[in-house]
Amino acid sequence: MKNSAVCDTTVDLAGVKLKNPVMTASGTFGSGEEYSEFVDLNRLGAVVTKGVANVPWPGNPVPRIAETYGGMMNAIGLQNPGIDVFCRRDIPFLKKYDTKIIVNVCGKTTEDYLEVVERLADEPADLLEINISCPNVKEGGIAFGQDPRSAEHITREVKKHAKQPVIMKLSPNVTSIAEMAKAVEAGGADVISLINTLTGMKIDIHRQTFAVANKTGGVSGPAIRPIAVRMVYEAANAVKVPIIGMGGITCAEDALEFILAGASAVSVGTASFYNPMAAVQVAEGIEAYMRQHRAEHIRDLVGIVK
Amino acid sequence: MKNSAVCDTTVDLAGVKLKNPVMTASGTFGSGEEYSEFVDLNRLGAVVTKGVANVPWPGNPVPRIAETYGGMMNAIGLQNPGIDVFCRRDIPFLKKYDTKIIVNVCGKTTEDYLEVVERLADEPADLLEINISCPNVKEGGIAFGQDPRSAEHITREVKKHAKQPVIMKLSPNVTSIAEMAKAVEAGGADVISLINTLTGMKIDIHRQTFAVANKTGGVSGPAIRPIAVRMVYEAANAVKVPIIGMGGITCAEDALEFILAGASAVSVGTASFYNPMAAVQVAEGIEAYMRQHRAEHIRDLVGIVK
Amino acid sequence: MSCKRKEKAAVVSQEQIAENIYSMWIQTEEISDFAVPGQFISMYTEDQSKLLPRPISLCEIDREKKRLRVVYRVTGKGTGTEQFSRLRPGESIQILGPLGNGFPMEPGTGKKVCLIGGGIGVPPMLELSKQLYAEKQLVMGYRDELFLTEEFEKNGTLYIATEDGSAGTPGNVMDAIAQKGLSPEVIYACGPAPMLRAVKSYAEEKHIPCYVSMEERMACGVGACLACVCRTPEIDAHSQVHNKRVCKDGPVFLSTEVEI
Amino acid sequence: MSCKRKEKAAVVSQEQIAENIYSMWIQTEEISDFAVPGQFISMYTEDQSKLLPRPISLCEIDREKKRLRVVYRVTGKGTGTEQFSRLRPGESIQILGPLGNGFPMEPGTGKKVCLIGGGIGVPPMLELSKQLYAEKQLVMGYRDELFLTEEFEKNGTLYIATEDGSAGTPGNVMDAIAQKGLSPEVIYACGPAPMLRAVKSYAEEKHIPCYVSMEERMACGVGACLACVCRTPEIDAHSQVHNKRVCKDGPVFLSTEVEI
Ligand SMILES: Cc1cc2nc3c(=O)[nH]c(=O)nc-3n(C[C@H](O)[C@H](O)[C@H](O)COP(=O)(O)OP(=O)(O)OC[C@H]3O[C@@H](n4cnc5c(N)ncnc54)[C@H](O)[C@@H]3O)c2cc1C
Ligand SMILES: Cc1cc2nc3c(=O)[nH]c(=O)nc-3n(C[C@H](O)[C@H](O)[C@H](O)COP(=O)(O)OP(=O)(O)OC[C@H]3O[C@@H](n4cnc5c(N)ncnc54)[C@H](O)[C@@H]3O)c2cc1C
Ligand SMILES: Cc1cc2nc3c(=O)[nH]c(=O)nc-3n(C[C@H](O)[C@H](O)[C@H](O)COP(=O)(O)O)c2cc1C
Ligand SMILES: Cc1cc2nc3c(=O)[nH]c(=O)nc-3n(C[C@H](O)[C@H](O)[C@H](O)COP(=O)(O)O)c2cc1C
Ligand code: FES
Ligand code: FES
Repeated sequence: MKNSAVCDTTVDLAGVKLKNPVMTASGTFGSGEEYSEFVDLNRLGAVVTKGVANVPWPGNPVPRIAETYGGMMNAIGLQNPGIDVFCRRDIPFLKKYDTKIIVNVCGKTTEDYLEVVERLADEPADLLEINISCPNVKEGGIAFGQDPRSAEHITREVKKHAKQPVIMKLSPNVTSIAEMAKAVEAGGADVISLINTLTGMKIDIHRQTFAVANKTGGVSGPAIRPIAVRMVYEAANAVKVPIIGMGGITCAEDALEFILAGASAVSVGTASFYNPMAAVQVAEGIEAYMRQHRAEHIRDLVGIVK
Repeated sequence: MKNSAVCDTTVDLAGVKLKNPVMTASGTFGSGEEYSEFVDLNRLGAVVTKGVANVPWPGNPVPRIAETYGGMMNAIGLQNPGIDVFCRRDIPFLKKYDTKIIVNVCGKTTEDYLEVVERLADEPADLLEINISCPNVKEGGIAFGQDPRSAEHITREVKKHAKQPVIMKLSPNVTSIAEMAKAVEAGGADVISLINTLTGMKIDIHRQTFAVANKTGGVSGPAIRPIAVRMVYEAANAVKVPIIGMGGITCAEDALEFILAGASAVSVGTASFYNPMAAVQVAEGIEAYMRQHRAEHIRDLVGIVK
Repeated sequence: MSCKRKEKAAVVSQEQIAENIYSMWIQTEEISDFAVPGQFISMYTEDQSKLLPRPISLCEIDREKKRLRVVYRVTGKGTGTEQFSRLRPGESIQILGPLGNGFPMEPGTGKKVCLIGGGIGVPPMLELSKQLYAEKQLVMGYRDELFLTEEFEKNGTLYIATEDGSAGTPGNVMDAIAQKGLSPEVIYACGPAPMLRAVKSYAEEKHIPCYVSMEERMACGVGACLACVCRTPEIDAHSQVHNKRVCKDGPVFLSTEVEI
Repeated sequence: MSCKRKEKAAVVSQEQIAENIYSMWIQTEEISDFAVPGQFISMYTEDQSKLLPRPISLCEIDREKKRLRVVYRVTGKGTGTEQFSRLRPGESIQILGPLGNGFPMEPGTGKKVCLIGGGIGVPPMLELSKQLYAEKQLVMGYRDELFLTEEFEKNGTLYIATEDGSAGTPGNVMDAIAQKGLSPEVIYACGPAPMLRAVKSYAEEKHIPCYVSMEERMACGVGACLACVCRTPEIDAHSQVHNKRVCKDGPVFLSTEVEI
């Protein structure tokens, strides 16, 4: 009896209906293809692609990553093939699956972002995620994500040009995440996702140098989870738009922390690297929890811990 | 030969000479007494006491702590016996040892801080560490530590009244640590210490409630080390005053990351809880590294990774 | 220097004695030399993601062989206690101890005493029942499955309460005390907060000295971090507020000293 | 669905074969069915603080018994490789594989080929030397202590170089090639960057096809994260920039395709 109830895991994000609240975090799942050898992409609520810019970006020099205690640090620097090849190759690949497509967009200037957004207008992307929080590029990215006014402004611009609903992805490297969430909501964001990585540094004391060539990198993985949960809670209590929570999710229990704190959906990032099945397992585990706690609809769990 | 060179581990912090750069992080070592059963306090550069206020503080309700991945979360809420009992009991205890005494000071208002600082003027405390970064109390604490102007102002006030040199302890929960470091330097800080804990949250999904009664708590331990190293690096490159680095130090290798990044001294916090000998081992390991790398003086290592 | 220390102890035996309840004997270097009933040890996992200790009471102390027995509950999947339960003889475990004050023996010596244990509060009463020289009534409360009852029977008169009524008095320890008409002169108790609350109010009503062993989350286990406090009606001399530290000032308190 | 998978493999044997160099045979379920020389596996520690894989090349592939051999260096104290070296037969290890492209066999088949290995780049040449049907000159460079030389001797003519001059040609693999007057038609090489750089320029000067196995830090091991790129002189079709992924497009590249 305990496990027999029907339960509805569907999530509505700005009118886009996901079969379940679990997606992949941008940059950790390529464009789905590499992991499709391990995971049935049809079982995911959505695939979020690696950030794509108007033109190809070479990214940062190597070493681009380092292991940290209970996590990792990356400074990939948003290497990407540019929007043209992306539309020609990666979107058609994802279209073969019964999952939503969320395209993560990066840029150096507002114009860069707008160019990508416009280019995507006639593509079968379901949602756009605007990355204003990448700590690993000199210009753009985080510069927009650490100042409420810039964040509001770019959101407004993107909204003017976007045909799809817009997710704004926030940086945790701020004094007040609530303020940032309010700013992008004021700018018209349909959905907010957080957190991107926390800026960190690792030093190789034997070689007396930085562990990644970029000096700093973004810390991700289970080590940062408590900070991410706190920020999702604060953001969810500051705005009305739905929140996609992420940061260190490795299993359903972790994901449920975010959901109970106020996230309508979740992303699995770093965990895929050591467990390619992680995202699918999270989706299954959430459903099991719903049955156990007799939650008919996933939204009955969202934000219930106050 | 490799290990025979003499090496000088002494550190000068605003005129106070520590025998080595290793101290205990405030709040993780009581007032030294409890751990004196395990550790020879004479082998530490300094003991930093638990935060003390003008009057006794009861702290927060329990549960006050939770385990997090690779770290912990605490919301002790600065329980302390007040400055009177502290001066009568804890300072005399520490005076028995050949180590420097750093008194960590907390308060709700500027006046609270000043009262404690003045009360300490004639006590044999070597340095004062002003905690403007505790995330676990409603008033005071972090409110001063998240706004550069408030931070500069309270630093200036404390400096006016303090007889001992003043360490300002910064919060990592800010957009720009460099800006905060510059603010307290402008206010007259003699030394800067960082990082205090990162605000986090943990949710007990089975009981559907917060894991600590205060809802949020401060995350510490090895999980946060890369963030701490990055902040120490940024602060060290923004100001001229010496920096005490901390956040997740468990062994000499960890401490050396901070020193190479620019810290003149380091504090061991959470690690003492599972390895009471941690601080002493860090001091020993730093000396071994100095011999191995033929560093005559510890300052030859400070900030050499640029 | 005191008797507390951190040691790597070898596992001598590991046995499951009830559903989710395990009994482990460990070989210490010196910790057992100083340990007394009611004290506990901090047990550490080998899992590098779990850094905090699991405080576990001493169930038996074998000074001669320098061994300690702990009886503990596995609280769930992926927990530290689950990891302990997988340890096999010959493997080792990091422990810190002996910690806390332990039960004061003097008040009960030669008297008619009740030792009351509930659930996972049962184990610490075993070593106390062995060491305390007194007329001992051992009142042990279980949900359903019994454990350690054979050992208790050797050390006093055993009264059992089970919530499901499968053995002894149906109900809790207070029901057993009432049903059996026990009238102790001194009480020692360990168990969940609701049980301790009931025992405390019974004892205070009857003006019986009552020692309770308290539980709270711990980080340091030695009194330094102030994580594990319990409320006290009076201002405490050490803290200067209405708080005592379970790990250092306790875990055993006179019932009138603490709020439960 | 492809042949890559994550498995828990049982350790069959573990042996130290030189200072800090270990050889381990593991029993796979299916990974060995698909593995080819020059591919690698991601090996995971049980240490919950270390989440990234350690990519390790396949040294031998035993399809019949479904076993793989890895030969790896312990790089320091407290490292993941040190943890691997403590695994004992019967224990298990999480692995992901087979990963990467492997050495192309066709170009060398029936030709006079040099297999060049340096340091910890020696092991992957062993399975290649076993499977490649060709006139094989095996040039292996060591700092001082030799390993795997007996195995190599069975699969071709072995030339040794040692930096300390204790065996074979004093110096590096290029010194051995010069001293022995080797003149291969095709080269396969694995080793540290300076060696690969020398081999690459030698091969390009002589217009010999040369396959090099590259190394870079990895997170995913499957081409998704873009951590492990190497520079390419031409724009790469997949990345659209001058980068190829070592884990997916490599680790083996034609020397002219990559900058070293
Ligand atoms: C003084 C004292 C004596 C104890 N004696 C025993 C005993 O003899 N046998 C026994 O089975 N249990 C005993 N407990 C309870 C035992 O400490 C917890 O059940 C255990 O810590 C849970 O750890 P876990 O790995 O199963 O759970 P996890 O959920 O993995 O624990 C996470 C963290 O929370 C802490 N924690 C969780 N539950 C508790 C709790 N109830 N009390 C204190 N900390 C907790 C853990 O120590 C750990 O730091 C005692 C507790 C105290 C304070
Ligand atoms: C395709 C490939 C094949 C390899 N084959 C072998 C082999 O057969 N035998 C062998 O001994 N070594 C091999 N290596 C190198 C091996 O991966 C590293 O020595 C090992 O990862 C170091 O891990 P650690 O636990 O010792 O060090 P740690 O310092 O604990 O490693 C920390 C992190 O850095 C990474 N890392 C450190 N050094 C390297 C490195 N040189 N290359 C890539 N990642 C590194 C680790 O994988 C880990 O994620 C290979 C590397 C690659 C890329
Ligand atoms: C290797 C790597 C690459 C990433 N690339 C991007 C990116 O292109 N765009 C983006 O918005 N976030 C990127 N991120 C951030 C993740 O999407 C995610 O926000 C973050 O890693 C926290 O989640 P996790 O702890 O589950 O990984 C990247 C993260 C990693 C580890
Ligand atoms: C239980 C606990 C109590 C703390 N109390 C204080 C305090 O009273 N004053 C203060 O400035 N910092 C306090 N801190 C912060 C530490 O001093 C230190 O800045 C932080 O824990 C990071 O270092 P760590 O990771 O080594 O623990 C406390 C930390 C912990 C874990
Ligand atoms: S656990 Fe630290 S004071 Fe009790
Ligand atoms: S390791 Fe992720 S792309 Fe190669």
